[in-house]
Parts: sequence; structure tokens; C-alpha cells
Amino acid sequence: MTLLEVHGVSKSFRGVRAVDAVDLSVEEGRIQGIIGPNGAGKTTFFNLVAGAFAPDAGRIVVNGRDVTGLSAHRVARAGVLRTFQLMRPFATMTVLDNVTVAAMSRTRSRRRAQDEASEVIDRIGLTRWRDSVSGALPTAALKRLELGRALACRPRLLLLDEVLAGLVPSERQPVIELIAGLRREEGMTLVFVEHIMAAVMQLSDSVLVLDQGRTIASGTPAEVTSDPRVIEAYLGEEPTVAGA
Amino acid sequence: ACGSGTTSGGGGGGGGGATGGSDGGSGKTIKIGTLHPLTGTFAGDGAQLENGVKLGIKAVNDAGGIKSLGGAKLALDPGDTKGTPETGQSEAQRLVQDGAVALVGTYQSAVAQNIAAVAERNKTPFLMDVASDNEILQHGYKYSFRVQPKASLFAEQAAKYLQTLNASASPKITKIAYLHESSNFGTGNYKIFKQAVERAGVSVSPEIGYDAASVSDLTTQVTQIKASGAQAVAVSGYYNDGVLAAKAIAAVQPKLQAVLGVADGAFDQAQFVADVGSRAENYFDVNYALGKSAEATKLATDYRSTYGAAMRTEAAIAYDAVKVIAAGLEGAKSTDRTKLRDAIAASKVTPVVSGSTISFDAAGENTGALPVLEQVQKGKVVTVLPAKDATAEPIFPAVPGK
Amino acid sequence: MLELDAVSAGYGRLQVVHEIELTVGEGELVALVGANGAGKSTTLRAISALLRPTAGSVRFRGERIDRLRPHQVTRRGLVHVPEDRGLFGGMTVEENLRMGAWTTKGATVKQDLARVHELFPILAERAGQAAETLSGGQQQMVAIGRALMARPALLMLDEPSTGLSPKLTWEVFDAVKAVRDSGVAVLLVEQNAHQTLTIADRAYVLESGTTVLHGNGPELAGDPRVRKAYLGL
Amino acid sequence: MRGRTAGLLAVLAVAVVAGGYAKAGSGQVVMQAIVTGILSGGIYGLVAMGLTLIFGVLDIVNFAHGAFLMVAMFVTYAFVSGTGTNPYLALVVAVLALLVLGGLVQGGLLNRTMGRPLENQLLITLGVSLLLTNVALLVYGGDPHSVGLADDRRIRVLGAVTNLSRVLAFAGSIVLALVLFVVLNRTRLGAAIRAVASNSEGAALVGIDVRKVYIATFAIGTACAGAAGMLVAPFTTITPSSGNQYTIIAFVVVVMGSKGNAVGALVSGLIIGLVEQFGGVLLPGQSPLLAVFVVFVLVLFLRPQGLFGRPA
Amino acid sequence: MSTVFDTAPESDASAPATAARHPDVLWARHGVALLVVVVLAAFAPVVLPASQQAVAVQVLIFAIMAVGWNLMSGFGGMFNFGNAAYFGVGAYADAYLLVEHGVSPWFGMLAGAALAAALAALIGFLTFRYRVSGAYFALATFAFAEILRLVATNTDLVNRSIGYNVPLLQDASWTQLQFPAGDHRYYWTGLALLALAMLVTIGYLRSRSGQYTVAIRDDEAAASSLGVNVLRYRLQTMALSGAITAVAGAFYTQYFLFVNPDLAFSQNQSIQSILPAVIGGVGTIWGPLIGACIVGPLSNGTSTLLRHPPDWLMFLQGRSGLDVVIYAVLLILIVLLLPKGIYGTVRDRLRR
Ligand SMILES: Nc1ncnc2c1ncn2[C@@H]1O[C@H](COP(=O)(O)OP(=O)(O)OP(=O)(O)O)[C@@H](O)[C@H]1O
Ligand SMILES: Nc1ncnc2c1ncn2[C@@H]1O[C@H](COP(=O)(O)OP(=O)(O)OP(=O)(O)O)[C@@H](O)[C@H]1O
Ligand SMILES: [Mg+2]
Ligand SMILES: [Mg+2]
Repeated sequence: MTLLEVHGVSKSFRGVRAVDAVDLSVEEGRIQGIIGPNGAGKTTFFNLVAGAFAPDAGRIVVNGRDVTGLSAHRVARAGVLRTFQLMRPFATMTVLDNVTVAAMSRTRSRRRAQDEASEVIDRIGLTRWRDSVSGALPTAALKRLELGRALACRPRLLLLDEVLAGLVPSERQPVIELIAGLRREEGMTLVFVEHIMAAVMQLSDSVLVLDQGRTIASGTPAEVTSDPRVIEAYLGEEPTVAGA
Repeated sequence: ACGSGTTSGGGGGGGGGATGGSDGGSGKTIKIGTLHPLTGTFAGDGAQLENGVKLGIKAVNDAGGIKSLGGAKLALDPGDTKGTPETGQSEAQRLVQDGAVALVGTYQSAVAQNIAAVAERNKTPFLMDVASDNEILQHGYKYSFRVQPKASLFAEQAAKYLQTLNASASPKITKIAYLHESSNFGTGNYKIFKQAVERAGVSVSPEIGYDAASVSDLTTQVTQIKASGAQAVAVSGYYNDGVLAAKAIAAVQPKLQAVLGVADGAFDQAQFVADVGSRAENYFDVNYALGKSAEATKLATDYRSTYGAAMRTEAAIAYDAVKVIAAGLEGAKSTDRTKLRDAIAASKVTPVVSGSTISFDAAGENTGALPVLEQVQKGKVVTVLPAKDATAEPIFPAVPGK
Repeated sequence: MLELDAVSAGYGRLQVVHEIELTVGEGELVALVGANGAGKSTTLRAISALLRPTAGSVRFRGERIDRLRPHQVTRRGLVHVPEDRGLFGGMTVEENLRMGAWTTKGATVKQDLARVHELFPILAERAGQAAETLSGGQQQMVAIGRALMARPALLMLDEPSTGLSPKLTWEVFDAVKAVRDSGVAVLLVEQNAHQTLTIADRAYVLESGTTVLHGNGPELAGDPRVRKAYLGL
Repeated sequence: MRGRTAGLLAVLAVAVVAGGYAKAGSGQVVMQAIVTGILSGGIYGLVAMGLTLIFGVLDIVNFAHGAFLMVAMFVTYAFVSGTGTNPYLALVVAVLALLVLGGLVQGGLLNRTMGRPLENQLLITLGVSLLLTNVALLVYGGDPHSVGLADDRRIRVLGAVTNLSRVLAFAGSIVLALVLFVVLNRTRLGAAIRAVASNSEGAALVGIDVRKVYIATFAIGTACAGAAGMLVAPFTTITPSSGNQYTIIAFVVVVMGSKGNAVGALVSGLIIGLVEQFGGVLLPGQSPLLAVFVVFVLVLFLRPQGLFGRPA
Repeated sequence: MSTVFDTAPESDASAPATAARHPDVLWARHGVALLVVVVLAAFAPVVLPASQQAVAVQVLIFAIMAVGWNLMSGFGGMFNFGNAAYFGVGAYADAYLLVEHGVSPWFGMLAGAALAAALAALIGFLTFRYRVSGAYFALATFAFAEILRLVATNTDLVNRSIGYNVPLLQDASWTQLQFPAGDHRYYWTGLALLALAMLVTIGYLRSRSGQYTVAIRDDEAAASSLGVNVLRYRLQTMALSGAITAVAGAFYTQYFLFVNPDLAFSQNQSIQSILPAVIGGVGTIWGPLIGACIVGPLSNGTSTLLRHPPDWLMFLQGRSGLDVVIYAVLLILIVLLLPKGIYGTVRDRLRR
């Protein structure tokens, strides 16, 4: 079935059309990639779906329920979770408390929430940092914390905004595997924004390409990356330096 | 000599107050506690009052101390209210614990109100030098006494003086505007004055209130008075706004036959005349004033030579308050606070401030207190009514600044 | 021209880099790579005096600069473009660039501005736009351009390509090479280790706050230890 | 200012003036209220000028501003009583004295707390305010002082009256707003100040001595208080606490006029001055401050960035 | 599933500060510490000289106000510069109900707390609705407190600027919460109220709402993206904070037996709510109490010092204003030298 349906959403900031009539539909259990140049509107699109802003136009339906214009916490409770491009830990709280806060959205009992949080922490490989104050964590751990908090909410739809940015290549692969595992083992549906093309190619079932707020292409990774408009706007001509 | 009264109210820590009282009774020194705003907005007035108390103590000691207690000397234990009731209260509590047999204060009514309750609970006499709210002594307190006239008396007297002036002048004043600061003090004066003069057929209008804490210009208000065609204006305010009012009147030049301060904090002061110059000429103020006695004249001279500044009448009231306590101690022949209280209630003291002998009614109000009518004449503040206190004839009609 | 001798630095009581040794020669492009949290940014901050080293010395052209304040370091020709770019958000692109020339007191501003515009033509187009409204890549160009306006002898760049689209990443790398080619030494911190190493003259690999490998850039790119740990190959 | 807001304000202004006329029943009173409102509003703008710079650039909620104003009044008083000359000759002295005082406060105290949370600077400025007020009390006592102008001429403006000293203060505020505007937008120091306000780390990295700029900014801000204190001295009574009444109003003006905006401070000062005057006419007996605060809260809600700021 | 931290640094240098035990153990420790402190503090009036009793009660009132402020501003991250609003509502509710309707102060205290909670929620709603934050939030709260002061000053219902005098009773009364001056029972009542306020704070912070509150302070957008209803928990925190502060106000009225607008809603009350928390440590459970123990006696101490100075300071005696000067200097020094407050600084040292 279709888990996420987006119909013609638009959003402008002081005259700039950040997102302009974008449509998207994602089947349950699929991984959808979104790419596009800087400022294309990818983060804004996430913000619209996750309820951080209300769209100027268009409709967003999650699992058959219209969530257009609902506030962020309502959308989250409808099963849509997102991570942030710039990491946003609860800096004074420990890693455990960070994840517990997320887990509490599903259970009344603090103790159960803590136990579940501990499990999630083990699973994403943050055990070592469990009782550390999150503000002091290195980037890679923060990226995982972002992911961990989202997972603790057991979302049906997970929106990942550049989870790989700022990780060195060797650190990327485990995260990619973690994401792939979520779909494989739990049937979670994912939408992710990424500039690391290797990951996009490896993970996504289909890719949406945005430029200046509009959809310029969509299809399988292979189709999209060979599209001349995408190369022109995003991938660029054959590199002068990286080819060496 | 320790008062049984002091302990009766207090279990536990309350008893601490009693021991203090008896310390003073051995005939050496007797502590008098003061509660004035020595810091904060009213620090200037606090200093005047404090100095008045000091001169009062000095006068008593120079005259041989408390004779009935073997010439015991008075000593000052100062407290700073910082202008807030809470500090006032804790200072009062401290003074009582330290053994002060009586308290003098406080300038601000809110602080006095609070300290009156402290005095009552600690059974310690409290002499209000300056603190005018009628309300303070309407709770049936036994230990609080007020030396200055109560607030309502100023407005009532003002109405009477206005009638006296009207009686002898040809264009009688029939419509008078009222400009007042909008807290208790100004609003209360306005209400009483209005009631009193309307009985005599004088209408009070318009009424114009302003916020003394924030006002920086009264020109618009004075223009309203001008536009209303009132023949005179009554003013109740503090020093700063009094000066603003005088400057605004000089600028707008409404056709007024008199400016009548009702307990105004500026118009009876030498500083006011210095600050606004000839524009202050002819201003009336109904207020307490220094009497004509030799003691009063000496006090003013002493004040100037000791503190290098002109004395205001408020200092003289504080001086009188000390005289009352001294008389009470003489009468009580004891430093027991309850006995002292009874002696004060029965005392008769000749004040340096104008008015008749100080004695207290059941509520603790000074029955001899009487605000007089003062006027700025040729750069000097002189008393013009009632005749027995007057040092000059009133000038009326009194066109301001002429 | 830049020498770090046993430099340690950290935040509060937390020491992040330990006794780092590092040099940059005239006109060289030196890369500093390492895992997240290895201490790359911290090292740069210690050099530019945004952070005071707790031990060791930093020399620039023979002079000790580790007790100076950031503006004094900049005035000596060592200019740092930090991770967050440090732009003046409310000011226009042109104003940002002109502010870059603060230390040169204006004499050569016109000429330098022309040079930056030549390097990044888009900045001439967007001269009047508020910096905060630019896209991430354009902001990066403003940051580099602003640093160049100070006529630096050594430019320190902290992860100029993070979050940029592939196309923009290449553009930035081209720009860095162009800067080096114009005779300015560059100390480059990058995630994009592969590309970085291929353009670097020399490179240091930082791990847990200490340099563990050091060598010629392309050579290091081929080093199996590096390939395994940092390039994910 | 957005057109809609401006329109709304205009309608409101007309309604208030009409209400004032109906209430007072006299055009003369309304005229006087307008003139007094504008003149005293200019003074509020003048007082707020330095504060807006400090709040806008340094993000310091400076509660010592009123105390600085008071210090300037006493400097003026000391100058006049020492030399016996015209108080306006004290302008330079007051400005210089406060420039130095401000520099010392920032350099000696506040610079160490930059970047810490709001309450740190707030409490330090409160401490400074207490300190200055009570030092003044120690030195001058609590009695009122004045520096009356020998010839404070009465001036007629549009059927209303006022005094020369108030007109001079008003002129002073316009001049000061212009001077600040020019300093901020046309000088090298101004560029440095704006850069530091925008991003202090970035400013350091282009070679600006950030600490010096902090000191300069705070010093200029307090020097403005110096000018304001001298200019209001001729028509106020001077006591250690006479600066207090201005601090709060100055903050209202700063927020309304958008922090860091000197011209905005002047304009919103005028609005506050008028609100206060008409508040007094329309609601006699109520403190006009009430009207001022209500307007303040409305501005905070409807245009949190102030009347002249860009939306965040 | 593999973990990525095979390559992660294992050195001590990057090991961040670690909270040693399970969170619940920490909370329990706070609770036990509170019990010990309260038991020890209960002996204070017996030990202290009589003249210090009033100071001790004042310390308790400051502490309660600061606990209230700290919950909203320290833990909730909403810098409140108008705590006088809630304090005043508490003080007035008590005085009004007692003087005008003879209602017991205990009910007055509850009513005041409820009213203050409602007011806090209203102010919170308005400020969040219009996205007023940071220094502007501080100024808005300040404005609300001032508006209340001005309204009270001009409202006949609450006696305008006169305010209320609580009538004196002949005998001590628990139901009327009035005892003879200097009675230890004032102190113990204050101590009990403070303990209650701190207990409520600890319980709240430990609870789900409290965790949400701190999460919201740290990052509002992140919290709401996890399904936390930001508005609801903010208002809840503000309401609780207002209620605690109101209790301080009601107790204040009962202790000083007097209240008027300038007292209840003054800027001073707001500052006195902030000072102890900042000096003790913002956003810490013990900060307000520690700070109050310093601020309370500080002002009094400097006055006493100057009243009876030691010989070498004799020249300072009797100069009004000097005590405040010294107080101000000490205040500045404390804020300057202890940026995290006493508790915060000491805790950081110990964690080392
Ligand atoms: N809150 C905002 N206010 C004003 N403009 C905004 C806001 N958020 C985004 N924009 C603008 O909307 C456009 C799209 O931004 P968005 O962050 O969605 O891009 P993106 O595709 O995520 O880019 P990147 O890959 O650099 O993260 C940009 O021009 C940006 O400047
Ligand atoms: N302001 C700070 N306060 C405390 N710790 C910090 C601070 N900044 C960085 N750290 C810590 O210092 C360590 C090194 O950080 P640094 O930013 O130098 O790493 P980096 O190599 O630049 O990593 P990245 O690739 O994430 O930028 C990390 O563990 C980080 O958590
Ligand atoms: Mg984005
Ligand atoms: Mg870094």
C-alpha cells in the first residue's frame, strides 16, 4: 500500500519558492532517495512532511490520513519521524536520556522507556556513550544518536536528512548497513536526502531529483543519474580534480 | 524592669525582645531605634529625619538626660529601611532585639504601616515622625503614635484656609482645578478637599492625576487646566513633580488667582524657591511648618551648622518625636516598654513644629497637630495662616510668579 | 612557514589534541584528514588562536603566535575559514568580501575584489544579496573569497565541501587548487579524503588527536592503511 | 515598516487624537499633548539611543543605563557648580566622562562574560547600577540638585508652549541619531561594530580586535547616555535615583524601534511619548505607563523584531 | 549488527563527562540529600541568635521564589524577568481572601498558586503563540509584571496603592498561619514549604514531563519532531513554576502581614527570584537554596558590618549607601568569578 502521498506541496519564504508543487508517493517498505543541488528545497520538503511548517499549497497524506498542516508532534505521533541535517541533540542530557525522551512517546512507564532506550542504544552501537552527556559527543556518535532517537519512536516512516554528511567514508558503510537493515528486518519505510551518490545508488529503490524547488527527474537511481538535466544541475561535468 | 507585656505575646524567640528592653534600664544609656530610608529614592528625606532624631537626642542629653532614671542618656540605634516595608520590618525586628525601647520612623506610609504591626506584636512604642496615611492608625494599634498631622487634616485645613482667603478677597474663587499624583496620597487629598470645599460652594474641576514615578513634563496637564477656565489650582505631589508643575505653569501661563499646595512636597521648601526662582512667588502650601519658638529657631541654626544644609520641617518633626519619647521615659520612670507606652499616651509636649501641645488621642493621633498655610513671598517661605502661627500676611489673589 | 611543535589543546578540562607536530611550507597545499572527532578542527582553532593551546608552540614565519589573539594572527597573514564559515549573515556578499580586506586597510581592495570575482563569478552576480540567503555552496565561496581578500600567506580551510552537491564540491576543489597555484599556501581539512589527498602536496592523518601518518598526498592516498581506515576502500 | 502596520498605526493615531479632543474638549490641549508628546518622545529616543546600540550589538540587557544617565547629570551638576558656566558647556565633559566610564565597565567587567547566558550580563549591569547610584548617594546625598538654565526661554510652537531646554534636548536626539547612523554605516569603526554584531568569531578571523570593538561599542553607548544626561539635566531634578525612571521606558523604546537601530529608537521614542501624553489625557488617574506597556506587549506580539526590523 | 566504533578513538582524552549511575539512583540521591538538609536546617532557629531569625525566614522566602524561577528559567530555558507577577498574585490572593473574606491563608495559598499557574499559562500561551523568545521573552515577562503592578495600583477591588494589612490576632493560630513575632513556627513553616517546593521540582524533573521540559529547552524543534507537544509541556512547566512562586508570595504576606502593589509586583521581587538561582547555579536543583543562603544574609551582613565596623574600618561607619556599594561589588564579583554559580562550579570540579 502507499504509505506516503504528497500532492503538489509548495512553500515560499519571502518570495523564494523553496518547494514548488512537488508530488511524491512512497509505497510501504520502500526506500526513496531525494537528491538535488544545495538550496533545492530538500530540507524544506522534509520540514513540510514532518509538520515543522505548514505548506502554502498541497496535501500530505500518511497511511491514508491527511496530516497537512498538523503540528510537528502530531505528525510524529502519526508515525512519521525525521532526523536533522544539523545534529540537534538534547545537549545537557545523557545519551540514554535523549533516547528515553523519544521512547516515552510510546509508553507510559518511564522504566519501560528506559529499557527500550537501552536496547536501541545497543543496537545502534552507542553503548559506550550511554551515560555520557550528549553535548560532548563526536560528530559520528551524534549522527547515530539522531538515528537512535528516531528509532526509539518506532516510526512507520523515517525521514533521514543527510545522515552521512560529515562522516568519513569508512564510517559510512556501517550506517548504510544499519539503514538497509531497518527496511529488511522491520519493514520500515524510508525517505532520505543525501549528497553521497554512492549511498544513494546503493540504498534507494527510487530517486526524486529537486532543483529550485521543482521536481526535475524521478525514477530508479540508474535512470536518474544518467538524466542530462540531473547531470547539468547536480552532478556536474566530469570532474577536473577527482578523476585522478 | 523587664516588661511582662513583652513576653506575653511571644513564645520561643519572641522572648528575645524582652531582654533587650531591660538592658537599657540600668541608667546608663537608653536606645532609641530609627527606621528611615537612608538609601534608595527617599534617601534625602531619610537623612533629614535621621538628623532630626540625632539633634533631638543631643538636646535631651545636653539637658541632663532622663532625670527620673538618674540622668540616663539616650543613644541612637539606626536602621535603614532602604525604602521597602520588608527591610523596614526586619530592621525593626532587629532594633527591638537589640534593646531599643522605642522606634521612630519612617517617612513612607507603607513602611510605617508594616512597622506599626511589628511594634504592636513586640509591644514596643513606635513614634511616627513623618508618615501620613490615615489608614495606619485605624487598626486599633496601642503602641503606635503619630506626631505629624494625619493625611486628611491637610486637605480639610486647606479647604478652611481657602474659605478664609476667599472671605476677604473680592473676586472669590468658585472653581478650582486639582492636579495630583495618582497614588493614595494625591488621590486621597483630592477626595477630602473636594468634599470639604464643595460644601462651601466651590466646585473642584477638572481633576487631573499623573504618575509621579514616570512623569517628566506636566505641560499638557496644565494646559488642560488652562482650557478649563479654573480660577485656581490645588496641587498634591512630591518634590520633583512639584517643580515640573511650577515650570509648566510658568510656561503655559493659565489665568490663576492662586496655586495652592495641599501637603505638596515642593512648595514649602527653600530648595523649591532656589530651583524655580521667581516663578515660585506667591505659591501657597498647606503643610506642617517650623514654629516661632526660640527652641525652633535654635534647632534650625544647629541643623545648618551641624549638617551644612538647610533643615526641612520634617527634621523638626523627628526632633519632636524624640522629645515625646524623652517625656515618656521621664513619666514612666522606667524603660519597660509597656509603661513607656502608657506614659507616652499620657504625655504633653510642646513641639518645635507649629501647632499646639502634642498629646495623643485613643488612636494615637497627635491632637495638637495642625497644618498651616505657607506662602512663597519675596523668595522666602513664610507662614500666613492661622494668625497665631503667622509670620506674614497672606497675599491674595496670589497670581503665581508675580 | 607554519610550524607546530608539540601542540596540545582542548575545551575546558577536556584535552582533544595531543602534542601535534605539523609544518606547512611556502606555497604548499597540505591536507589534514582524519575521522570525525579526531581533532582536525581543534587543531586549526589552536593555530588561529580561537583556542589557546595548553602546551607546545605555534610558529608562523619564525614568530611565535600561540599567545596572540585571533585578529593578530589574521593580521600576520594566516587566515582561517572555520567549519561554520563565520559569515556576516545580514550583510551583503560585497560587504562580506570588503570586510575580508580589513587588515589591508583598503589600498588594494578593488584589485583583490576583481580577483575574487574572477575566481567565483557568481559572487559578482550576487554582490548585493544578503549572505545568509545564499545557498550552502555559495556561502562557502563567500567564505573563501573573504579570506582571500586579506591577502593571506597561508589559508586554512575547514571542510569546505561538507554538505555540498557533487557539482559544487568539484568547484570548490578547483578553487582551492587555483588558490594554491596563485602562490598562497593552504592547510586543508577535509572529509572527502580521497579527493583531498589527490590534490595535496603533503598530508597528515590525524587519529585521536595525534598525527599517525604523514607523507606526500597522492602517496598516502595509495597507502593501504589509509585506504582501509579512511577511504573505505 | 510594513504598509499594513503603518496603516494600522495611522488609523490608531487618528482615533487617539479624536478621542483626546472629545475628552479634553479643547484643541489647545490636543495640540499641547502632541507637542509635549513629540518633545518628550524625542527625549526617550535620546535616552534609548545608547541602549539600543548596546543591546543590538553586544546583546547585553543593560540595566545600568539609567544609572549612567544619572552619572551624566551629576557630572553636569558638578561642572556647572564648579565653574558657574552654562550647563551646555558640560556636554563635552559629560560625553567624555561617560565614554571612559563605559569603556571601563565593558573592559573591566563585561568583556569577561561575553558569550555567557543573558543573566550574567544582566546581573552585572544591575550591580553596576546599584553601585553607581549609591556612590552618588555617598558623594552628593539624597537631596535634589538642579542645574537650572539662567534663561530657559518659553517657546511657542503651533499654539503650544514649551521651554528652550526641551527643544534643545529634542534637537540633540535628532543630531545624535544622525551621528550614530553615520558612525555605524559610514565609518570603519561602524563596519567593525556591525561585523562583530553579526558574527563575532568571523570578525576576529578577518582581523578585527573583537574585545576592542566591544569596549568601543559599550563606551559609545554610554557616551550617548552622557549626552542624554546632560541634555535632560536642565529640566529635571537631579538625585541619585533620577535615572531609574528612564531605564524601563528606554527598553520599551529599544524593542519597539528594533534593537541596534538608532533611527528606529528615535521614532519609537516619539510614539511612546505620544502614547504617554494621550494616555494621560484619555485615562486620567491611570498611570500612562500602563498604556505604554500595553503598546509594548502588542508590539512584541505583532512585530517581535520591532517596527523597523526585518522579520527573523 | 556491527558497530562503527571499531575505528573510534579509545583514548581517555575524548571520553566525555560520564554520569556514573543509573538515572534513578541520582534522583534518589537528591531526595535523600533533601531530607538530610531539611532535618539539619530545622535546628537553625534554635541555634541562631534572635536577631537573625528574620534573616533566616527571608532566606527561605528567597529560596522558594528562586526554586520557582529556576524551574521555568533554569530547567525550562525560558528566562523570566517578571517573576514578581506570580509572587504578587500569590501575595494578593492570600491577602484579599483573608482580609476581605476571612478565608484561611492555607486556602489563600492554594488559590494564589492556582491563579498564578493560570496566569503563567496564559502569559506562556501568548508569548509562544507569537514566538517571543530570548531577551524579548524576558522583557515581555517584565512588562506583564509591570502591567499587573499598575493595574493593582489603580483597582479599587484590591485597595489600589494602599494594599492590605493582615489583621493581627491575639493568639498564635495554625489555621490563620499567624504567630507571635519571631516565633520559630514561621521558620519551620517556610522550611516545610521550601522542602515541598524542592520535592515537587525533583519529582517533576524526574517525571516524563520534566524530561520533556529539559529536552525542549535543549532543542525545541528536535523535541517536537519526536512527538513531544512543546506548547503543552512549556505551559505546564510555567504553570508549576508560577504556582511555586505564588506560594512564596502568600507566605510572604503571612510573615510580613502586609502587601501593596509596589511590594508585591516590584522589579525587586523579580530580581530577588533570579539572584539566588544565578549565584547558586542556574538549572541545578540545589542552586537556588545555596544562593539564597548567600544572598539573604549578604545585604544584611554588609549593613551590620558598617553599623558596628571593626576598628580598622571605623572610618566607614554611618555613611549611608556604603553598605549597598559593598553589596553591589560583592554581587558583581560573584557573578564574574562563578559563571556557573556555586553549585555548578563545585560540581564541575568534583566531576573532574
Ligand atoms: N526558514 C527559512 N526562511 C527563509 N528561507 C528559507 C528558510 N528555509 C529554507 N529557505 C530557503 O529555501 C531554499 C531551500 O532550502 P533547503 O534548506 O530546503 O535546501 P536543501 O535542498 O536542503 O539544501 P542543502 O543541500 O544545502 O541542505 C533556500 O533558498 C533557502 O535559502
Ligand atoms: N566546543 C567544544 N566543547 C567541548 N568539546 C568539544 C568542542 N568542540 C569539539 N569538541 C570535542 O573535541 C573533539 C574533537 O573535535 P574536532 O571538532 O576537533 O574534530 P574534527 O576532527 O574536526 O571532527 P569533525 O570531522 O566532526 O569536524 C570531539 O570529541 C568533540 O566532541
Ligand atoms: Mg538541506
Ligand atoms: Mg571539524
